[in-house]
Amino acid sequence: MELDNLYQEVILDHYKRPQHKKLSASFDAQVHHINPSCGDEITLNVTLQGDRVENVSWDGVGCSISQASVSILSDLLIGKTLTQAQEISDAFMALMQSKGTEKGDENLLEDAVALAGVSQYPARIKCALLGWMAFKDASVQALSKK
Amino acid sequence: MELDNLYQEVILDHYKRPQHKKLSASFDAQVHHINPSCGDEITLNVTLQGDRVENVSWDGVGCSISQASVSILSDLLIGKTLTQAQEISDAFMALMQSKGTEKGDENLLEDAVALAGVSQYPARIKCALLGWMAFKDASVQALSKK
Amino acid sequence: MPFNAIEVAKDFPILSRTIRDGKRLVYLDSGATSQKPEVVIEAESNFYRLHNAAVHRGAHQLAEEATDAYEGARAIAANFINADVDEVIFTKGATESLNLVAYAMGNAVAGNRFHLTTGDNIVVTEMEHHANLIPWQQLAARTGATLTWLSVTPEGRLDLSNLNQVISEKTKVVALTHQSNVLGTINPLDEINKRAHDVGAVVVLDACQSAPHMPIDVKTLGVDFLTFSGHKAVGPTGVGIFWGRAELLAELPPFLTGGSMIENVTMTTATWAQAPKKFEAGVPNMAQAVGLGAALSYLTKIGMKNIHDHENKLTSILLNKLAEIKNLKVVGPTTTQMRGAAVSFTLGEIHPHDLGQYLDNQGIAVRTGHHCAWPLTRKLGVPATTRASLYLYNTEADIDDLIKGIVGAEKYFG
Amino acid sequence: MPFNAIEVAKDFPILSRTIRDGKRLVYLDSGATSQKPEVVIEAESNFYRLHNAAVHRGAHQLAEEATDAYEGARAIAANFINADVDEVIFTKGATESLNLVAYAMGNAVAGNRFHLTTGDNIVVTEMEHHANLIPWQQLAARTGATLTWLSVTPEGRLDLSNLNQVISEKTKVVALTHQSNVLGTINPLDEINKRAHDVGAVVVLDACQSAPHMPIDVKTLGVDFLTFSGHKAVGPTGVGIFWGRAELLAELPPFLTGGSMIENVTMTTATWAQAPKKFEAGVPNMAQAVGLGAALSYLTKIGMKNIHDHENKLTSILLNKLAEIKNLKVVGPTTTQMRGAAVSFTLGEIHPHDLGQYLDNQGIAVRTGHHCAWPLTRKLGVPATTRASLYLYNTEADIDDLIKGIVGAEKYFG
Ligand SMILES: Cc1ncc(COP(=O)(O)O)c(C=O)c1O
Ligand SMILES: Cc1ncc(COP(=O)(O)O)c(C=O)c1O
Repeated sequence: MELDNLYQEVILDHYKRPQHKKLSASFDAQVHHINPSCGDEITLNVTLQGDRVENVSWDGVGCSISQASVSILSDLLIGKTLTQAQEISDAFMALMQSKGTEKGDENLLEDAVALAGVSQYPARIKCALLGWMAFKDASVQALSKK
Repeated sequence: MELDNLYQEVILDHYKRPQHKKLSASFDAQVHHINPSCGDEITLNVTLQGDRVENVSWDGVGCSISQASVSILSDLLIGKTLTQAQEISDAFMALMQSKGTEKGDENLLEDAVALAGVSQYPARIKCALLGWMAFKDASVQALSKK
Repeated sequence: MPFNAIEVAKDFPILSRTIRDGKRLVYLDSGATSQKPEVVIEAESNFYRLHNAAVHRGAHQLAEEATDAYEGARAIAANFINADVDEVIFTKGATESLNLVAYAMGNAVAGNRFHLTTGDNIVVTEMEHHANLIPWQQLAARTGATLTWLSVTPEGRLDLSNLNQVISEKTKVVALTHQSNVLGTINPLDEINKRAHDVGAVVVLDACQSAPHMPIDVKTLGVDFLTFSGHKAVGPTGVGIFWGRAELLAELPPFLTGGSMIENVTMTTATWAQAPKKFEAGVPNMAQAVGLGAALSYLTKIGMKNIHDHENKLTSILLNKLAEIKNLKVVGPTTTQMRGAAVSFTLGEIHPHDLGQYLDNQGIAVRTGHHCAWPLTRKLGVPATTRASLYLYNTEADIDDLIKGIVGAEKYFG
Repeated sequence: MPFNAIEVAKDFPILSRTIRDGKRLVYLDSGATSQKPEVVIEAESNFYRLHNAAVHRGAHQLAEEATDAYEGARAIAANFINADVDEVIFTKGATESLNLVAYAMGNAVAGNRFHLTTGDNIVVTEMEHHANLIPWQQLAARTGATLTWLSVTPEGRLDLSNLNQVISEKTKVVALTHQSNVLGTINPLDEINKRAHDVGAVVVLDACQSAPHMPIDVKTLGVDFLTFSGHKAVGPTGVGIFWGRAELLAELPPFLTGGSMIENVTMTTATWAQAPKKFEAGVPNMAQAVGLGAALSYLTKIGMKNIHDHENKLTSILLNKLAEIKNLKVVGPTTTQMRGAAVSFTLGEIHPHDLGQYLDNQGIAVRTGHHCAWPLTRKLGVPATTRASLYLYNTEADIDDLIKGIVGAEKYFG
């Protein structure tokens, strides 16, 4: 297996220049998630506008995969409806579990398809999912507050 | 290994006609010992006269080895001084631990040498020692009461 | 492929060794521990030779492979009892599993459904193995709960006539064996489960003597927790299965604490991962879990129903032949109706230890004593018995040899 | 026979396999789990192939042989740490051992020297593995005792300046690691033992990272209880050693209850066998104990001093080479003075997980993360580190490959 499969250019770019990595002052829900096996941590804010994701911002420490993944997620989900966000999340989850057999739908997942290689490294899947789990948790909480 | 080595005629005789197997009405000490691995139990009474073993009597359930061993012990130790009893017990203990390399001193151990074969069956050594451990315990208790 | 015990026996290397100067090994002590087929021995060895690394912890290839092998074994075990994979926990054996659930209940604080206190009640039966009795005695002592039990009839069956008194509104847990390791009795679970659940108690099943010998489906069995040891199921020593309903495992506090079972840790506090990890502290018995996976795959391939039918047939033959020996008394059911292949008996005045020794001298391995169920054997008035227990690799020839041996012993000690 | 790591490595079959499409395996994760020599793998297999039976329970030849093998392994283990044979208990690993002593203390009733209650105190250190921290947190919570700790200096040493305050007249138990699995630091025991014993406390030593790597003599070490895991000492998974002073084991209540650890049992009460049996409930992890015996014999034959010297030499080389990498920071002592062969470090902004992945791609297995010592890594401000840990089969070539890998990773992620 080629390491470049895992560490695609897009990922290293997002890692070095993470998007939306600054917690917004206001939010509908804030969550803190941990990856107990490696100690990575993330705080993530979500603001909704009706059924639309108005803003996602975050802060945290973690490896390139976890940082890039949440950076990509923020770019991708801001502006989407919750239904679209759900669809994208499900597709991403499925991609992660594909053990390298899928490439991901670029129309739907955009930059996130760059993470397809992670599915071949079982120990890293949790890294890639950390932000997505946090978003899921936060959006449910934000919604329940409305 | 020949089974007859273990089950010598003398042992089967003592097993079928156990000596002193009837608890005396009076005693200086009475003990109850158990072999937890097989469930064998023995109650043993000791009466001392000065430093002499005046009487040993017992009751219990157990295999031929444990029953014969305590029967032989009773025959052997009644009338002996505590010092002699100790010497005999030590010799018997050593015989049991000899892994079949010793035959035992017949002058000292008399019928108990018939148990020499037990030392080749590690799981049975505890059977042969049950009565001897009980005697040791009881004689110490009896002595401490004097 | 029709079941053929003679062919099956060839899978087990130890069965071709000899005993006491050249005698054929007749192994009738599978109730204590079973023998292992070559595939199991090799699964464990291969793990060490090829994939050994700490599971769940490393980001390197060996760790990935080790994790795959370990989690693969969990999936096999789940499939074996028809459980969900996250409901299956690897322990070191049934004794640990039963202590796990008893200690974990002891750790439950007020408000938790497993919390026990004075006024609560624990129910066991008189035919329990020490492993499913003493942990509950200890839990009762620690919490102030009472310990009561279902008794055993002279025929070796559970006496259910006072079921509704023994299991009362106060009962929080009912712990019982699926099959007695002494009597062979298989206990009827439906009535007990119903009563237990009616009063809000959970049922803990000791499946040590059943899971290796018959098909088990936790989705239909009706109990809440279940355990068995790998070493009695043609698996390695040092590994067992503990199963619990997902919603109960979520509420049950952990037992052993340490690495890998945590979510977050500070100097003064810790929170827990979800099951199964919550109950698997430390670097696990990885090679043994993998070996157990191979064992359960092996049994599944042969077919648990085939194994059960084979044992039933042999048990029936054995019971019939034993009935012909005048001084011999079987302790436990004398037909194969709701009974397994552990057959205990007494032989006149001949002490089991002596009988066992004689049989051993013929190459026949049986177990003698109280079989770690001392209260039961005392109750039945037989402080020690001789037990022959059968498994998939036993044959009619083994039974013939046993009968010959018993008759020989009668002469020898007669 | 002079020590030769290249020759030693040939005893370990896994070390000749390749990683990630043909790369040589450079195994630097022995701190997590060690690899196994062929003699250990075969000792376990041979037990199953030739002698498998339930120990201490049967009167048949297999049971005798199994018991001999199992008790023989206990004698080897006793010899390995210079203990009396009845002081050595087989557990499933260090995590179980540490839970054993913590739970057993929790079982002690008033009057027993191990009884803990409100007002009593438990002392740990800030560098403990979760396995030697959470069980004590839990014991404190159960008994009302307080939990205090010795802190760690920025250099990665225990801060003993307030030893006499932390260990006070109220302290009943001091639990600490012999060698940190993160920092490599070896802790000075004499001063701690003395203070603990002066106030009447017992000292529990986590020797997971020391016993496999240096000579251990419990007669001179001065601690009261000690444990290590077999799998880190070239032994099988699923087995560990728990040692305690005879007079303390006699007073310590049992932990797991069940078969084989009893003296007498009724439906409501049980009394205990003497140590070691008191602490070994159930059919033991027999094959693993036998495998561990083979492992400790193997290590003894090579010589623990030789192993320690070899690791020291390699560690020194490694520390020197790491010091030359600009962005690299070793977390823990930077000389081999009172330190072992576990070396953790950070590499600039490159996350350990990424570094580990890069190294893995070169065939180099290291560990990354908090190493189950989260409070320590948080305290040191490095939530995750990369750890290379060495053992008897590692060579200078392994270190060269590691250094090359680190430099390569810097370029890759730079
Ligand atoms: C210092 C230390 N203590 C305790 C443990 C726990 O050992 P195990 O997981 O084998 O039970 C480990 C290893 O994981 C360790 O390194
Ligand atoms: C019915 C029953 N329960 C529990 C046990 C305990 O199993 P283990 O000793 O493997 O922990 C056994 C076997 O010894 C058993 O037969």
